[in-house]
Amino acid sequence: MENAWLIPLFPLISFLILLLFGKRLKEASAYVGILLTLASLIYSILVLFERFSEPTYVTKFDWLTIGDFHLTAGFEVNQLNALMLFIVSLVSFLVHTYSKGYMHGDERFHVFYAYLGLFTFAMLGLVISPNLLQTYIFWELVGVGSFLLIGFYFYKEEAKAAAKKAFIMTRIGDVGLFIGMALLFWQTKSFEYSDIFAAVDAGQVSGTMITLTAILIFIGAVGKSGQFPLHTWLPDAMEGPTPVSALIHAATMVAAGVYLVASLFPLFSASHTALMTVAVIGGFTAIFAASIGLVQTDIKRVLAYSTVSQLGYMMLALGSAGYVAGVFHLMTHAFFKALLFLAAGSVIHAVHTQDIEEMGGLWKKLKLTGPLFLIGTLAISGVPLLSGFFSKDEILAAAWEGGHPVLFVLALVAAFFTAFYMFRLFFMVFTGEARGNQKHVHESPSVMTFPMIILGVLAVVAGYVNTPWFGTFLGDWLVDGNEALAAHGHHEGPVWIMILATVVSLLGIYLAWLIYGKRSVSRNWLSGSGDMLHTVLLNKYYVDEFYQLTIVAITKGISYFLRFIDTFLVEGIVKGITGFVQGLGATGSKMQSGQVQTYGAVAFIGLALLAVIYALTGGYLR
Amino acid sequence: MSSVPASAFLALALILFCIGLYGALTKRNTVIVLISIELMLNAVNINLVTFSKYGMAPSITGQIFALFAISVAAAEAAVGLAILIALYRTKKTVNIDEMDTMKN
Amino acid sequence: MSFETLSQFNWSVMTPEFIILGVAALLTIMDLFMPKGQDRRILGWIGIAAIAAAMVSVASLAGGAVVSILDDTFRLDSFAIAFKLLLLGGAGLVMFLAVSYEAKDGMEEYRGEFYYLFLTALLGAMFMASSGDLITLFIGLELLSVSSYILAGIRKHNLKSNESAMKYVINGGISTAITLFGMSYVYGLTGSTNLLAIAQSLSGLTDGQHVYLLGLSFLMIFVGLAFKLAAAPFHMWAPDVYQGAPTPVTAFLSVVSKTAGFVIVIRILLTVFGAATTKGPGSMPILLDMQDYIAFIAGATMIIGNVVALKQSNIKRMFAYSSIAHAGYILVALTSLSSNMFYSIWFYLLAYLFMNLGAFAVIQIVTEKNGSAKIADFAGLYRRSPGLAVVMGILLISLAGFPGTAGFIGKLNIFIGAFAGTPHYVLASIMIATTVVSYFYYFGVMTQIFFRPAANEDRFKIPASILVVLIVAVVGSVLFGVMPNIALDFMNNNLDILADFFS
Amino acid sequence: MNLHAILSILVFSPLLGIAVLALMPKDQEKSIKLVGFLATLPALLISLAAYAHYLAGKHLSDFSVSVEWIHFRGMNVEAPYFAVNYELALSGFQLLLVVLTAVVATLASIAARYVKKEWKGFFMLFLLLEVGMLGVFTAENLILFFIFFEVTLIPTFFLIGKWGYFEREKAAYSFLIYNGLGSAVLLIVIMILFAKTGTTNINILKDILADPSAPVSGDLKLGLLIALLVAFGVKLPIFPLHSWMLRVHVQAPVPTVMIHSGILLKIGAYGLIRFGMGLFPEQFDTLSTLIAVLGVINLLYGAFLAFIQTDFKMVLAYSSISHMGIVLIGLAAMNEAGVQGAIFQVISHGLISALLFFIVGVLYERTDTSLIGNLGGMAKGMPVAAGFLLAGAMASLGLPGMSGFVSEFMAFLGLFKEMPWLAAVGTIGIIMTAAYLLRAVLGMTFGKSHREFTGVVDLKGVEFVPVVVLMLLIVLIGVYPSVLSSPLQATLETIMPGLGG
Amino acid sequence: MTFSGEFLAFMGLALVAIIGGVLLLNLTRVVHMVVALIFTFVAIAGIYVLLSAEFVAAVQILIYSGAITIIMLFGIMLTRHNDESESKAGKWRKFLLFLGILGFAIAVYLGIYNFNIDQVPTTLHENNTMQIGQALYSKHIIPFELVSVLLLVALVGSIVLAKKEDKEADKE
Repeated sequence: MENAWLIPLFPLISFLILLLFGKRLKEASAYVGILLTLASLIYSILVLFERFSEPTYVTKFDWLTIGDFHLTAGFEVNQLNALMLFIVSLVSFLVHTYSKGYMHGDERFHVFYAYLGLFTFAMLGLVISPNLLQTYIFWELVGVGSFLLIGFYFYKEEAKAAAKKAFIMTRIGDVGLFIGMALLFWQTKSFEYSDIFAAVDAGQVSGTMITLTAILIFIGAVGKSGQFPLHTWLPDAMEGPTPVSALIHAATMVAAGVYLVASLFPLFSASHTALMTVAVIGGFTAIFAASIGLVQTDIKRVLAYSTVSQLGYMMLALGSAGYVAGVFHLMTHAFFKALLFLAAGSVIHAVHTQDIEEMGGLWKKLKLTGPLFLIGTLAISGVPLLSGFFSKDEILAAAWEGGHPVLFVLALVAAFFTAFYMFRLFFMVFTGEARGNQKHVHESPSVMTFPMIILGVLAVVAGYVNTPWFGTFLGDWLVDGNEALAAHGHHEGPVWIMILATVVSLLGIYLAWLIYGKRSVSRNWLSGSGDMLHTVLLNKYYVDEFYQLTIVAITKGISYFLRFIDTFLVEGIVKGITGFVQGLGATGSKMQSGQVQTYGAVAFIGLALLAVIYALTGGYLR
Repeated sequence: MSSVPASAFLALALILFCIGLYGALTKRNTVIVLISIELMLNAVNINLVTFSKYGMAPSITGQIFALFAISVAAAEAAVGLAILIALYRTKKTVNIDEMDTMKN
Repeated sequence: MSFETLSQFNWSVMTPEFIILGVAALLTIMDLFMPKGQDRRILGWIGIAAIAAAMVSVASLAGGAVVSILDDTFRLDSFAIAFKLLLLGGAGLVMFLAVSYEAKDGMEEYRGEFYYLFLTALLGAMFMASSGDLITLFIGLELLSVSSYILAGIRKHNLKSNESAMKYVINGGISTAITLFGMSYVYGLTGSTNLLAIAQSLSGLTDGQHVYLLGLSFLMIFVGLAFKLAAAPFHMWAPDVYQGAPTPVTAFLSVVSKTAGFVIVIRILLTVFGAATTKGPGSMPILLDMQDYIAFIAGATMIIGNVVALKQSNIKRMFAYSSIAHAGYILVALTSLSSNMFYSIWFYLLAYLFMNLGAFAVIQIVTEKNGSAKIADFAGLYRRSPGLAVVMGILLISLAGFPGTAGFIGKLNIFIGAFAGTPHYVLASIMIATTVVSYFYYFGVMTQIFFRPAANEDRFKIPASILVVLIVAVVGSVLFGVMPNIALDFMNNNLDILADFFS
Repeated sequence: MNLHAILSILVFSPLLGIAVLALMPKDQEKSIKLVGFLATLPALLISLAAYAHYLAGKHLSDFSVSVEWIHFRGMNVEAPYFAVNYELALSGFQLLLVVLTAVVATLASIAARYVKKEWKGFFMLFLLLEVGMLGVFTAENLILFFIFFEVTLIPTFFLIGKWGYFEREKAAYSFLIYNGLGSAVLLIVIMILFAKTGTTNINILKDILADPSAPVSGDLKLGLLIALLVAFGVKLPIFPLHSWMLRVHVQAPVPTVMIHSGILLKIGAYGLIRFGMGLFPEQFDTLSTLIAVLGVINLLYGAFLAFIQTDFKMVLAYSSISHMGIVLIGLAAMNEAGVQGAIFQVISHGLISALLFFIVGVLYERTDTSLIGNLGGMAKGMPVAAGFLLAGAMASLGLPGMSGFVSEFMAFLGLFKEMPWLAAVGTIGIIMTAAYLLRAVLGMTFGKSHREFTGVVDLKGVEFVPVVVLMLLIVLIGVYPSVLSSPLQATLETIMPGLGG
Repeated sequence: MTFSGEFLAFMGLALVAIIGGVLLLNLTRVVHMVVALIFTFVAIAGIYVLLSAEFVAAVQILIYSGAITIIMLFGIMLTRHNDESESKAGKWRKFLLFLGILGFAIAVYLGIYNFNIDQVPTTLHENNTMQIGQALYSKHIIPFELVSVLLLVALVGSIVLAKKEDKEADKE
């Protein structure tokens, strides 16, 4: 574990190599990337196993000295970090592998791999950071990785806009995190997690300050994890290549927000308000995004809204004090959502479109992708025995136990929606008649299917690390040795919750089958019930438009107003002054008429003036 | 002692000085302007001579000063007139307000 | 007074004046007897030699005790020596310009006069520096003035030259009258023309009426003498006269004549009004009481000079306003009345001598080549003659008061005085603000020289005598900018003006 | 070895180049450019050697030099002379700025390959400018500082006015008059101090002014500080004294603008820190709220205006205003974090803006435009240049791992301690910075290309040197900020006690 | 103040001087103006006599009423100008100038109207010329010599400037 810092280093090396020599390596770049991430993966597995038996390892060195404060850098391997290291390096490795097939033939192949390396480095760095500052640093770097990869097809206007949007919107969140971090620093005099928790425990920080900083930090998480109201960038981010969506916008980076809240859980749990905020935002986002997902027709966008919704779920879990639930769902979600994206990528690779209206009947043609996609769909829908079932159940239990009946109901409804739209997607894509041009449809090469298979397996089995039946191994391990977290460990919910959840998801699946599978219910059933609602959903509640009209417009307005000030007021004053001086000069010049008597007159009048002033003010006259 | 107070002489000098000044700054003919300046210097001389008799410490110095002033005034008048003649040769005018070829 | 009485004086201290006077007389006679067609430049060179000799002899007098001849009608003190050096140096450089000045417009016949009139003017200026008697000072002033009137108009077939001289005479006459009017009251209140005697008798002045009259005469003398400084309100003649006069004469007026003006102003104001009390012995001197008026005039002078200069298109007119502005700067030093006033004024005039005369040397070359004196004529000078352009650049930078040049050190000196003791924030602010305004027109010339394309590519031929001026000017501007102590130490070590000015 | 002469050699070494250039025929373009480049090397090497000297654990005071120079006539018997000595010295802060200057100057001399005419004059002025800059940062007394300060003015005026773009003369005049006014105000301050205390040595002055019995009253000190704020505010620039700088940044030629935005603007910050804060700590404290507000205004004003510019140079110009706001924010915090952040920002922005302006220069050279709209999609034709541009923008918007972040972080951290609300308002600037930089940079590099970039060559050959060197330095500082912070500790320790913090 | 002969003489002379000055301002023909001024100059000479300055009075008559007036008349004749002299100067300038002069005169007058010093008997009138001569040739020898230079300069200058060139003469 003392060498865990090597894990992020491998992808960094990959990035540097590809940056310098990528052009010459061409598609051989893939091997550099794959091998080095494999090294990371192996090492993280080792670290993970080591961590089962050994205590948390922390090391640090002085990074920057500010007067008496020594800001440090270093790394830490605790349970959460080790788990995240594993998840990230695994998904990254799989995506690296997958991309070799998916990106084949792209002229900027090596650039893509370089970016992947950069992102993986940053993400791994993020998860082993022992302090808030370092977290923030890598937090921003993953943002850049994401930005670069979203904008990979830079010549597309949409990609450009999406990349810009992603960066700026997450930056808004980051500023919240930044403020929270800075305030917290002056309260606790440290960025170290351990010091912060100790200070919070010792009551050195006032309650309001805890709430304030926690909420500010949560704003950062909101931005990164695409929570309402900063969610709009995430669906747009689908402009990036699909493997990227799988890696960044499903499995790892977007989960960083959840990870941040999780790793600062002791801080959050010290403030009821903060937790409540997290839960409410999470719950709302879950159902809000799910409802949008109901009507989208772009395969990746559906998955994107699903991601937003699922992240909301995780937040809901954390906010309901379900620490384990949140982390657990983070893990299972990483697997099945990555699977879904890769499968979707495989579909797109096959049919060269992302519009599900142009797909259909692909089950027979994509013999491997189809079942894998189905596994993913079942897992996310919370069908029993798959990983999603267990983690979702854990969340529902946490919400119920946490005493948030409203949130519990929200979660249930969201689960229903999820099941519905995911199966809507599945049926639209794989069953029924082929609607688009599907002449050249073929299964993806094995380099692409191999990662999917692994993820498929994980999507099925990952849930068994923490089940009510075979033991809550994960939950126990995560909170092991940490009293603050122990209180928020595994929630043993009532059995009816599990049954209710199962019923709800099955209902959703059934409804989807009725409409899109069997087609016994008109597709317009929903839209028919209210054109308005449909339009609203289709337009994602007009949030983007709202932002355009308010924030963007206001910013532009301020800018133009300031430009007015700049050109007229600032420059105007300057012009006024120079004009005055010039005018004075011109007047003086005009006085110089060439009339010698004027000159004499001016001189004498000057003298007379002085004399009169002197006579009046001199004070020597009796 | 004397029936005429010093201030009367000084006032006379002041009046003549002002007349000279007004003439110098308003008259159009340059010769008159030069003469007006002479009048101003004359006014000064009255002052000097007055002070040499009625001053704080009467002395002959005032008269000497006046003599010097007279000689200087004569020199100045001569040079001024010479310049005027030179100017007249090129411009054919002695009107002072027509001397305005140089201005901004 | 018998010969014995006369011979008891140490006449040798007048050697510099005798040299100038003698050579002036010699030149007059030589001019008279030289064949008509012969080149009279030799007279100019003789004049230069005389000035050099006079300078040496003045310098050799430095460090001695105060020598007074005939009741201070001639007075050699450190102040006189210091400023005579400036006058001689300035006049010497002007003579170099004059030697190469192309005679035309009716002055072809009078080159001889051209040279020795400079010498008589210089003689007048030297007496202004070296006398403690109102009459002598006045005669010196008039000798300088009358010589200058003639010099300004010596291109007698040139209308501008005539006009220039005419305007100079008229304004000069009025200023003389005003100054004399003021002096007459001073005489009246003291019965003496000896400055120290005047100071003595005024040092116990209590009568408010007399103080009032003295204050008025202060204003009259100051405004009258402002004519020589080209300071407001008596500045308006300067642009016209500078423009019309032959360039060496303009240079003479802007440097030597101005220096002489400051000399006489300092001499009279400080001795007479610095001693005259307002309310009996020991009370505030009139000079301090009138400080605000000097400040006002200084401020107005700086503002007018710099602001109006912005609008000029003729280089000589622009330099006229520039010289008005510089007079204003020096008046700031006078206003401050601090104990380093003599030094700051002296140093500033020294710096001004180099930079302004150098600039006029360039102007003379360029205007003679082009036949006009528009600023636009400098366009492309950098292409036509890089050396000349760089020289002009350095001199302009010095005039603008940038570091590395004597102009900057001069300004620093003035500032120290202005801020020490009772600080003159407003006046110093005006000075510095108008200095910034001056960047506009100085750099406007630079813009022409360096940025604008040349109308033609004709090269310049720089006569040897002007080359001397240029070299001296640049070396002086830079040397005293980098190593000002050469001059300051000379002042400090040899000429303790403060100690012997009032004795 | 006697090290006391080193600083003088360092500062005046470019003069050697001027001398050599003066002897060269003016049409030998290649060799003139080579000599111009070589002439910047001695200063670079010496400054790096000085840094190494520091790293070796030796004292920077080894370099101090003090020689009697000017004796102005004093005012009275007790103080017969107002002495101004020729004094140069290096502290950690100064050392960093000197290194920065030497580096940027060398790189700018490479960028001078784009100069099209009168190379000889260009390089002579350029080297003179370098003398001025090096002198400004090493001068130990105010008069000497002022002299070097003004020495930078004149070459810059010519460099802009003669070699700039279309409206060069106007820009040069703007530069001259604004900076002239600024330096005029500065001169007043210096002379008042000089006249009151009889010295201009910064360290002695600091002691004198700290003494309550000094002949300088509190009100006067406050006035002087405000004057200093104006004087250096022009240079920095602080809103509303900024408009000259926009013109200069748009019109000046590439090497000049690299120097200008990289170093000359920093003189303002240097002055504020060294003199404003160093000499008048109490008054600075009184004004800290004002300064913080000014900083935030600068930050936001620049950012919002940069958001709507169509010319990338204008974006960068406003961005400079915005970034200098961060310097003010850091200073206003008056604590170690803030001040250190401000100093970091000074250096970091020096590197970043030099980099960005160089790239813009390269683009302009190839495409004759710097309008964002005209350059759209340029990444297609010049991927490497686009990449560096993007990286530069990232550094500028404060991406961690690059120098911009460290400085921004510390400055804000500092202010959050003292004035959290103001700091919170200021953080809007962080968002806006991202917004305007991405808008501009993506507008240029990404998207559909509006023109054929076929004939356009990417970065090549020697052009890589400035870009790569600057980028490496930016990353080095971002990753290992101790390269800057450790030399600064001593400086901060001397400033901080005065702040009572 | 008593109406002594001296007083009457002063009043008369002063009146003549001032009238001469006023006429100078108000006459239209240039020659008349000069003639008017001769009265003033002569009257001033009279004033000098009243002030025990006989030598100065004599010089005044010689130089002013004689030399200067004559060369001025010569000047007028030489320049053959049109006799009418009417200033076109702006009304404003005249008005301001008048105000200025008025202000100045009042200011000065306030200083002199009761200028009275305890008068001591002087001996100026005794051997006035000799006193002047002695003073000139002893104490004021230096300015005296200097004036000679000044007059020489004026002489040379006047000749230089006013001399008609041969070439010019040929042309005319």
